[in-house]
Amino acid sequence: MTEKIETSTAVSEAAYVQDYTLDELMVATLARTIRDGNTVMHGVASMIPVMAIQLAKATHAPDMVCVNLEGVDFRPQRCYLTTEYFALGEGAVQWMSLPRMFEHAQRGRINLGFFSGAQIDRIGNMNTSALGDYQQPSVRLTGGAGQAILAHTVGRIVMWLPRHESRRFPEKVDFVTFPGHHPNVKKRLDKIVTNLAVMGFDQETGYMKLISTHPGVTVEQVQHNTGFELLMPSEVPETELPTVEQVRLLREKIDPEGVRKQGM
Amino acid sequence: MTEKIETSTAVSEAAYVQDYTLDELMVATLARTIRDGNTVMHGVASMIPVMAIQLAKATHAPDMVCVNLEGVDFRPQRCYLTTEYFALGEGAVQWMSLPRMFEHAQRGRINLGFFSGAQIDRIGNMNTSALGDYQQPSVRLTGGAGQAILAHTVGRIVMWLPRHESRRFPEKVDFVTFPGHHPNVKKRLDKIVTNLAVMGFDQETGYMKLISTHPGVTVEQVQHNTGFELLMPSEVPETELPTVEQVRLLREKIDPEGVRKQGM
Amino acid sequence: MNKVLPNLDEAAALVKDGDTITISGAFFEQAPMALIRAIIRRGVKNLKVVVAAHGIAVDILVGANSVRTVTGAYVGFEGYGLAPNFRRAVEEGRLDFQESACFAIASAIRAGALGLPFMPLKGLFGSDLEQVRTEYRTFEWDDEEVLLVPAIKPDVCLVHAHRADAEGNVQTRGSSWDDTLAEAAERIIVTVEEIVSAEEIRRTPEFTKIPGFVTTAVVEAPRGAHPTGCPFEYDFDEAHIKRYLEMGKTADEFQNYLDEYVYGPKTHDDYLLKMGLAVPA
Amino acid sequence: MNKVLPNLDEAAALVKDGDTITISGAFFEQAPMALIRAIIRRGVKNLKVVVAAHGIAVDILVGANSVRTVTGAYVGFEGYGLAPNFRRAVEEGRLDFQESACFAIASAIRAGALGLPFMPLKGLFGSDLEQVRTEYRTFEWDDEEVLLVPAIKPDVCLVHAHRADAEGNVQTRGSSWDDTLAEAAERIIVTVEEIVSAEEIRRTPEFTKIPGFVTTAVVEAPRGAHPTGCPFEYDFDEAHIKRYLEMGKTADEFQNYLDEYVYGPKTHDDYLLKMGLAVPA
Repeated sequence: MTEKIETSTAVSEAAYVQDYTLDELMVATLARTIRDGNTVMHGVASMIPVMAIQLAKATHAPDMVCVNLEGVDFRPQRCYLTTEYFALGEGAVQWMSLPRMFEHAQRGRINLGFFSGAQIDRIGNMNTSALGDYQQPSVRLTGGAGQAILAHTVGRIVMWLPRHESRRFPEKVDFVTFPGHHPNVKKRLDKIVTNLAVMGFDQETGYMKLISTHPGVTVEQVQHNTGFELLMPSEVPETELPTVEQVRLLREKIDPEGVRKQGM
Repeated sequence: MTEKIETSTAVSEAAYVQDYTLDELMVATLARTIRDGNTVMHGVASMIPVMAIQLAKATHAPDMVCVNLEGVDFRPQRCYLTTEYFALGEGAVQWMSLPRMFEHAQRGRINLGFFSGAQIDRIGNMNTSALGDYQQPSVRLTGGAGQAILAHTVGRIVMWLPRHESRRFPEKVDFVTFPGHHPNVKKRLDKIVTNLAVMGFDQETGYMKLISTHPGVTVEQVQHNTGFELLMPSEVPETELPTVEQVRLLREKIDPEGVRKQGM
Repeated sequence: MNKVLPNLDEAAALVKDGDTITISGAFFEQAPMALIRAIIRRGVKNLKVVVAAHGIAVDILVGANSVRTVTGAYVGFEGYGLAPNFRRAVEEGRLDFQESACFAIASAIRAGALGLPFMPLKGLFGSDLEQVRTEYRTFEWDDEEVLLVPAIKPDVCLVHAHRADAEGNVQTRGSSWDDTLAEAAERIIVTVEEIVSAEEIRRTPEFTKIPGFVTTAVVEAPRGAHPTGCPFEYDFDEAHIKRYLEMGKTADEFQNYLDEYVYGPKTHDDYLLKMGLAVPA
Repeated sequence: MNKVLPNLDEAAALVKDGDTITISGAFFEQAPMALIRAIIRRGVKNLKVVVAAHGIAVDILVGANSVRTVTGAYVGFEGYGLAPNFRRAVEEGRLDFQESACFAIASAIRAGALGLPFMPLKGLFGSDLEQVRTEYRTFEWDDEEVLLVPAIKPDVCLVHAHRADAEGNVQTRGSSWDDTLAEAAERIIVTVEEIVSAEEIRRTPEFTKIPGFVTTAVVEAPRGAHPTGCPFEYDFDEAHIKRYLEMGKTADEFQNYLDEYVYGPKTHDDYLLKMGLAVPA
């Protein structure tokens, strides 16, 4: 199955909202990376992408289907601080399982996946394993779940990191849990959405490049909070704002309890 | 899971029946190869073993479980000339599927399987593929379904052949669909039940040996209808007769329509 | 995304000459027979049919000269007899039968469904099938010998199922490995007894076998498995199977079968009417 | 064959020092917590725990010094934080964590369930996990590189499920790969919310995940997943999870947790009473 060509955003005429919060901007920006018709997956502990998926489905991507560890095309009743939980299979058209989701990805049927990590470097390697020496870590993190495999099997990869700080964007990650530099992975890496900016990767060098800065954030601020030199286009636009409709859906329908703030 | 030790038949005190038919003797004899607690499978077009399984479950092996392509521990309402059919999954505790049944066997959880063929030779090779030259056969048979694999993965193998004739018992089969000579298979081969006799295999040589002749059948008749020399024990007993209870169950409960006669 | 096609002809048009196809069901159940009749009517040729064990679904395609090769482990009618067109075509050297064992074929299709180049399995050793299937490789892992069977990724998978919604979420009851068959293939064409609402599917996710993102097209075809049965819905038509086998005895007589039951009724509705199976309007 | 054991202590006695174990469920659902508490009470040591992704089920065993190695891909509490005992044990060099990726572990267990010595998969290349998991082998098939992961055949699989009959036919609702986990293992111990009649199981074969011929023992343990949830039956206990994480912050304080919630209540009934969860008599 070939992916649809990315269409110009359906909200270009819509009224943008000014009183959004940063988590809402991140959710809306991630939602826009989803193309209608995509089959999409998310990892564990992925509250922000789970909301972005619901938001995309409710707006510009009604034919998008999410496949997660619990089910296909879920309709959860509320948001949780866990994203591997049966409630995320509520209303699904089919129950899923951990191996089955990976098998669909390995067969090439998952077009887009959302991943995060504690560190990311200039070639897109991510670390979710351990800080410091791997054998004697200063912080033993959770581990990357399926990242090291899905990096090779999911069609397009969007990363989300709620804390854009230079220690989290080092020249080189302490441990490569998610491989960003591997030839098979490079062309899959699409965007990185943080609390400051949207970045991508130069397809020639594989190096991270700035795409847009969030409203009120300067290019210098982004570079200052990044531990390596970002590739800079000649002009850096501002990240598209959330629309009135996006924010309304998030606040009223998808996440009235405001779990998104804890998901950051 | 270790198999239970074969117990002395529970029907030794029971009254045997005299007015049985040959199909009933075959079903009863096959039923007696099933040990209580066994997990048992059968192939396609296996009407006689399917009845033997039901008969064993209703008599000496209540804790036997049959796993077939349709379900686990079925309770069919009637007998069919097909044994891969949803009606053989009726009343099952779980639905099965073709790959899943083979996987259980490969994991070593199927203790006993029933197989048949158009030809069988002295080392237990069976042919269900083609008569004559394989590339230009005089008769293209059905093929052996899963035999070539299950020969290696099912714990114990009982063969059933309703027509004991020398052309069906050649020195060497035209094509080895089911391997009887392979080192992994030899020790799995248990019994062969035909319309004339019960045979087994000598564990040293792998050659077929006579175990018992059916009532009214002489050793000479069996040898005459076998295309190679059978190993002969010094004494050949008569095959145990069906009991009154076995025949009653077959006629009244399991197969009142008499499908067993067409299954031969 | 709406996956519903209005009729079997449009579904059959998704099958091209020379395609590798797999087929749901077994001898007497859940074979997509209405779709297969539509494919034969379109005159599709040179199909490469891959099945573990099947009966009429393969035999009728062979008898209609739609098939170049069959890969399979059992083609027959169980207690009813051998497959007449299949055996005739093999015996006359007109059909290339790539014989294997059920689980080897299922494993090859599983590899296709998993996006892997091969699957390992135990068995086949000592059988002459090992000599015939030269594409299988033996492999040693520590001291254990296994067989590696290369993946099969069919162009098309034909499925008959109980029901689906418009988005192609397909449900079945009973035993089946339609999920694996479907996931291995590039184009998945599903006929169903009934198209139901998405809400109905969401009420019973435990029955969903093929999710919509895998399915290519869905067509409603009540009694679409006839003369095979549909698990827990209707039985196979034993009288018709016997008639098929009788008329299959010679190639000439089988042409009459095709004329009467395949080419004669131009649509599935015509077929149902002819067979006295039409659902009352 | 009757597989029912009268209580969790007899079930826990099937787990031996040094066993390799797998555990059903995930972070906040379907973890066999009542059984795990019984295992801890028995003082079982040196377990080798194999999980894809888990939380409290692994962390509590580590905190109770019952574990020698953990093989896993994610141990944590998602949005609630890191796994306190697990991270402390790794950071202090007391626990051997064999880190991998979910699907690699699931594939190793799948190989065990299939009776195969290994499974192939795509991925891991370019990750430092490839360097750490030296038992994985790369393999070329034609021009395609795959990873071969050796089979894992656990001694024991611990499962919590919705219901079972006395013969050990186990049913669940929702997502799970308990079938694979169970089939890979030698001994399969299942706790269920409710033991039901065989007739009830036969009415709903679509929910049966583990057949009786695979199951070793069944124990009825209502609310046996607490403080995790049971899909579509009851939610996880968020307040208790937070208390667990709070008391897990230091090793000393965690000892108080164990005293209060694991060693204190001598039986599952005592635990339910203490937690205000006892089913009315």
